[in-house]
Amino acid sequence: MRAIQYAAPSTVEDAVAILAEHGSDARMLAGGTDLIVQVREDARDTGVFVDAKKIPELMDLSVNADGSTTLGAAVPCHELYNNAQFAASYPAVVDAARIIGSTGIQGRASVGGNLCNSGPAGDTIPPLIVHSAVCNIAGPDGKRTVAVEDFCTAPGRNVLADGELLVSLTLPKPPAGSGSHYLRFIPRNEMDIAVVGAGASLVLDGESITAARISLGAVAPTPLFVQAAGDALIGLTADEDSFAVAADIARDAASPIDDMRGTIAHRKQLSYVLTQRALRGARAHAQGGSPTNGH
Amino acid sequence: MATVHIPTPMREATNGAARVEIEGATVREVVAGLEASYPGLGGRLVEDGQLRPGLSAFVDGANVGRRLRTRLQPESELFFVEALGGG
Amino acid sequence: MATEIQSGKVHVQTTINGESVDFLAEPRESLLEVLRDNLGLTGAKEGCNNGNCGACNVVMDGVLVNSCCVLSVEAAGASIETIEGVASPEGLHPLQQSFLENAALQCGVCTPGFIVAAKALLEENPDPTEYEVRWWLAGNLCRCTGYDKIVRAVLDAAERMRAEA
Amino acid sequence: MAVDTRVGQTIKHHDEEYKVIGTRPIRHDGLEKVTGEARYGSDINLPGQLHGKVLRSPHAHARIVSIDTSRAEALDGVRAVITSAAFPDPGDKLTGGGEAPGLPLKFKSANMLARGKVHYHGHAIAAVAAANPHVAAEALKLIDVEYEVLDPVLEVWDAMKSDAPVIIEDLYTARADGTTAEEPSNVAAEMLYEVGDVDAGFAEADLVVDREFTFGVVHQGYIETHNATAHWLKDGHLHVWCSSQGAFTIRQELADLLDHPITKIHVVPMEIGGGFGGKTTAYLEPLAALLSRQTGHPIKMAMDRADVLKATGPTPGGYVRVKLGVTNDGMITAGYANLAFDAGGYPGSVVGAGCRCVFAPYNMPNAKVEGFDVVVNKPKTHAYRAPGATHAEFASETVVDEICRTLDIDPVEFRLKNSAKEGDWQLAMPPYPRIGHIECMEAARDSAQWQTPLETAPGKKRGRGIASGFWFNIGFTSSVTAKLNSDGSVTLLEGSTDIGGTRTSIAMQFAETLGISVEDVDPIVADTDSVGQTDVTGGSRVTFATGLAAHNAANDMKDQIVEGLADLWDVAADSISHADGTFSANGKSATVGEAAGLLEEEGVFPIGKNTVTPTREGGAFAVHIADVEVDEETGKVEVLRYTAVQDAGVAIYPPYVEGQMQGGVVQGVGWALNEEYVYDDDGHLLNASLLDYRMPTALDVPNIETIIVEVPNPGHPYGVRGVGEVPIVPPPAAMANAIHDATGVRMSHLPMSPARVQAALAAEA
Repeated sequence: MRAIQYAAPSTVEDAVAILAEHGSDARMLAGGTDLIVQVREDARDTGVFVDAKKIPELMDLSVNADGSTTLGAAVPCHELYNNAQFAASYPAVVDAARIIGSTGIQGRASVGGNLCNSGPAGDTIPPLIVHSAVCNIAGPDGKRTVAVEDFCTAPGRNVLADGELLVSLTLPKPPAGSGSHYLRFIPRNEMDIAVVGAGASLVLDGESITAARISLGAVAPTPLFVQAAGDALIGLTADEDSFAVAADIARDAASPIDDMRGTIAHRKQLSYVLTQRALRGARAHAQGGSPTNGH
Repeated sequence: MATVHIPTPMREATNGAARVEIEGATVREVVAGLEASYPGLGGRLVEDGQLRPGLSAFVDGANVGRRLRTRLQPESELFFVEALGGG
Repeated sequence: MATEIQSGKVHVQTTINGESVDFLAEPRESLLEVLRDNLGLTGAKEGCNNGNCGACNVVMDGVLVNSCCVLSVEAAGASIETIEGVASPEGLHPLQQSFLENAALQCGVCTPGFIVAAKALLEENPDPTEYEVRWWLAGNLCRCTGYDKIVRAVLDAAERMRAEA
Repeated sequence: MAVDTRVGQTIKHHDEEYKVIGTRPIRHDGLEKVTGEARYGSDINLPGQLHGKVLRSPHAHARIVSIDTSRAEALDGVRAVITSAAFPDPGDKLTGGGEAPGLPLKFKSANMLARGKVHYHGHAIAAVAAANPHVAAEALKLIDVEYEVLDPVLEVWDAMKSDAPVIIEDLYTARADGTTAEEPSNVAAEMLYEVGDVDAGFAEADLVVDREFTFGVVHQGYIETHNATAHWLKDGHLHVWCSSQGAFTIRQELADLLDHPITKIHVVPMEIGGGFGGKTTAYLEPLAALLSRQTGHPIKMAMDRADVLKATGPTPGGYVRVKLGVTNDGMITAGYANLAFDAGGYPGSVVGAGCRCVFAPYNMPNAKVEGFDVVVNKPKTHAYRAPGATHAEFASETVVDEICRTLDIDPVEFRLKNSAKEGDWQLAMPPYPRIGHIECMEAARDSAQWQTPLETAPGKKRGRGIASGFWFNIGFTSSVTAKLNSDGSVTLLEGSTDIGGTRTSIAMQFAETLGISVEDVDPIVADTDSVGQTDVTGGSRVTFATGLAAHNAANDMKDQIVEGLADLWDVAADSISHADGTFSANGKSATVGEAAGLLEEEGVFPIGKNTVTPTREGGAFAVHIADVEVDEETGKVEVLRYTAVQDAGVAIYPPYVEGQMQGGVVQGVGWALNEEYVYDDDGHLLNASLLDYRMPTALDVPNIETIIVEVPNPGHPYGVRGVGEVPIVPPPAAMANAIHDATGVRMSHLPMSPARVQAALAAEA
């Protein structure tokens, strides 16, 4: 590994100052499970590691007065599924947190880190999108917010400018009657990168769908928000026929590539199948059950 | 007389015979006998007085490796087989 | 106050297996490298160096981590438990005893990681199902045993520990 | 209460009762391994040690135009840089010893550091010694190599074409008849095995099934990466500490490659973190030695995982065709097979063994098998657990299943009817000695899994498959030296690297023979200066051959004790009897421990020793049953239940026989479903990590039920057969047959990955 510098600021301001000073040579270090490995394997050239974990805002996990939740960018995955309130409100995010890497990875890896890594297959990104999460960004010019679906711009790239960091995510309070689910297809049952990932959220009024969001991972250069698939469900009954309609739209929206992890044909098929399964899971949640995170 | 089983690819030298009877008290003597009866055949089995690298001799079911001095019984059956490794 | 940017050799104070430990390390050195090469704690192994095999598992501030994915400097102020701290002066941990009795190791190179990971599991969930054991240990690769005897050993140890508790 | 590890049954076909053999002691090296104290190769650090790293080729096939190491040498902390020029000229010498003696040494030498040309992505180019691993890694980036990139040839079917680029310009096919081709090509060797009259056999057949199969490259996947530490002393003595399946093999290779006297080479086997055939040859040891000679310091080297996957010896991909003829009542009349395997960048694949295993479970009156060893631009392939047999028997056992389906014959009945048995001809080999395929098949038929109908589930595609497997057992040479201590305990020195508990299985045979408890034996894996010649740990040979040496050494010790007691008791040696560890004569008696005390006073310290090259190996059969569920929508295959049956001859150390079976099954399941090297068109290996080279996790497999069948090997005093390798052979075929049972689709490529299964299902629909 190349020689690096390390800093552990205790305030967002200090972090911004260091990031601004070192420009593209500096990156925030949250769980490190991507960043350390990427620099070690020459997949990223970062000279200054700015540890996020001493900054209170980045380690914050709390419910706000309006019922929304603030998720600090460096909160590790294992804290999410051990937090009953968070798990009940944002099941799709927890579905993802439970399947990223191994138990040991989940002890360090964070949702914010996964988002900033901006991989097309990042497991937490479709769940954040279906929960309409918003990124809270701080930088030399102050703060700004960006919807998660607009955050990633290309594989490994995002809207963060030099000097900016992701402080936290705001997840709106889920409406009554809502449910969500995320699942991915991997050849093994754990320890893999999604060949395709699918997240769905539903808001039900009885059997009728009043709102829906669907997002796919690993089928485009960035995690894909398939707005049309969710919109098509509004007003329909939450049943297999409706889910098939959404799944068709999701499959058409997917524009995957052939790579070592999957083929175009398989990924198209999986986009359809996983959308259906994500919707079934979301329905189960909305109806008070819990979906099987089947593999 | 020992019975020698001739590997298929080498049967051209024995006019197609799959088995031949050769006199010899040791594997080495049988190989010499083979060469005498079927010129050129011995040379495919033995190089510089040693069994060719990668070959093993089996005498009456026992893998005697490259030990050409192995003694034979009058009714012995002799095979030449590629040596194996393993994981 | 501006934050110090550390480079070169950094002095790190930490706690390992209950004892206060100081070491000097470059920020690029991983916790795994420091444990093995600076501190002589070679029980944690490098199998992949990217978080995919679990052979380097240690517990850091109560959380199971892959020490190959932790920078040495991040250990400052932390409390770290390694395989070397699992047995007590009185004897082996029930998991270690169970691994021996259940023949749950072959080459043994993944064994420290499995035991550290399984100990973290049983501290969180003293009565896991077979599925929960397999799920928790999915990040620990073993190429020799086919996992069967490892899973049985963990369940066996859990039972013993519950009986003793 | 402890969980009973005796999950499986043992079915004995013999009447022997043993005191130690067949018991389940705690392994001697277990404590160190559960506490993290065991010392593996990378766990040692020597005073003054430097660290070595290897520069590897970014191209699959290229000519090296120039290498400039000057910038790397100038980097602070760098102490030496070597290229292939550091190796002596191998000339026309052949390799000695080891697993595949007789190959040109120049190939092995060029595989250590590329000589003029790179043959695969990851081929070693240069090595650096530096103050720490990070500086060494930085130095690699400062080595300037100019390449002339050439077209790669990646698959055997392309490499065998007459217009294929020839990778090794002076490689002439070694033909099966002992002659050599006149034009160079990528085919290093051809082989031909034949028994009976194949044409006549096929003419008698009512049904002929002829199928082709292809295979991806797979890796052994041991968790410990390769490592070596070397110290070249100024007087020429070379000390090497390494992780190898054979310390003596490494010594021989170092002597060959470095042209250095074997007496000056001392190899210390460290604990080894898995091997499975992949650690039977040197990669880093010669480099560490040369860097040490150049710097005067000990050099420690360790591969990272990407190095391991790119540049060690995976097992071949390739092609197998199997054609079987049968009568309508299910008797095999003839078989033909054609196998072409990747040798990788240099000659020497495991195709010969594959040829000889392809029809091994069956009595084949007429069979013909052709094999081709083909050089391609991939890493030099190597043995992996029953090398070649898994490919070969995946093909033949799939064809057998198809025949059973077509003729509507029960697959167990078919196999019993056609099973090879004692006295049947083996392909190009002497007739089978006593073997246990029938006994294994009967045990499988009677197993809980086979007797329990597959549970159906609505909307789920489930199926059951069965397959046989065979693998040889090799003898080679093993040595044991055992010292009787004055308290009656025994220090046992043996030379076999212990990968899976063999220290104990060897000690158990010693203890059984001498009549002492296994806890009184302290087995030690000794270095090359401390024990007699011992060949590689491989070919399922250690418990068989080194165990035989231990048995013989115990008898040698027994004879010495008897001689000593005869002197002491003033009786004739032949009047002293030995039973249950007690020597008696004329009303006097002494246990081994008492005898040791008595003899100590006389100044007698017996040392039992033996070096043995066994000649009657015990090949082993296995029969496996797999139940699977196929997700039709995704193509993913889940293993629901699995039973492995295997003839162990006699299971010396049953928990570790079961462990070998279970571990082999899971490796086989990984091979069946997901493991493969993924290359791009330019020959770059894309998935050189444990993230993307997908080995099974604990969550991917169920418990593996085991049934040990004991049909003793007549060639061993305790009936031992090799057990380590054959359990990897049946899983892919058993899984493929189960997938067919579930879906009606026949898979013809390994691995049967979700994308492939889904595509096959879509094509069928």
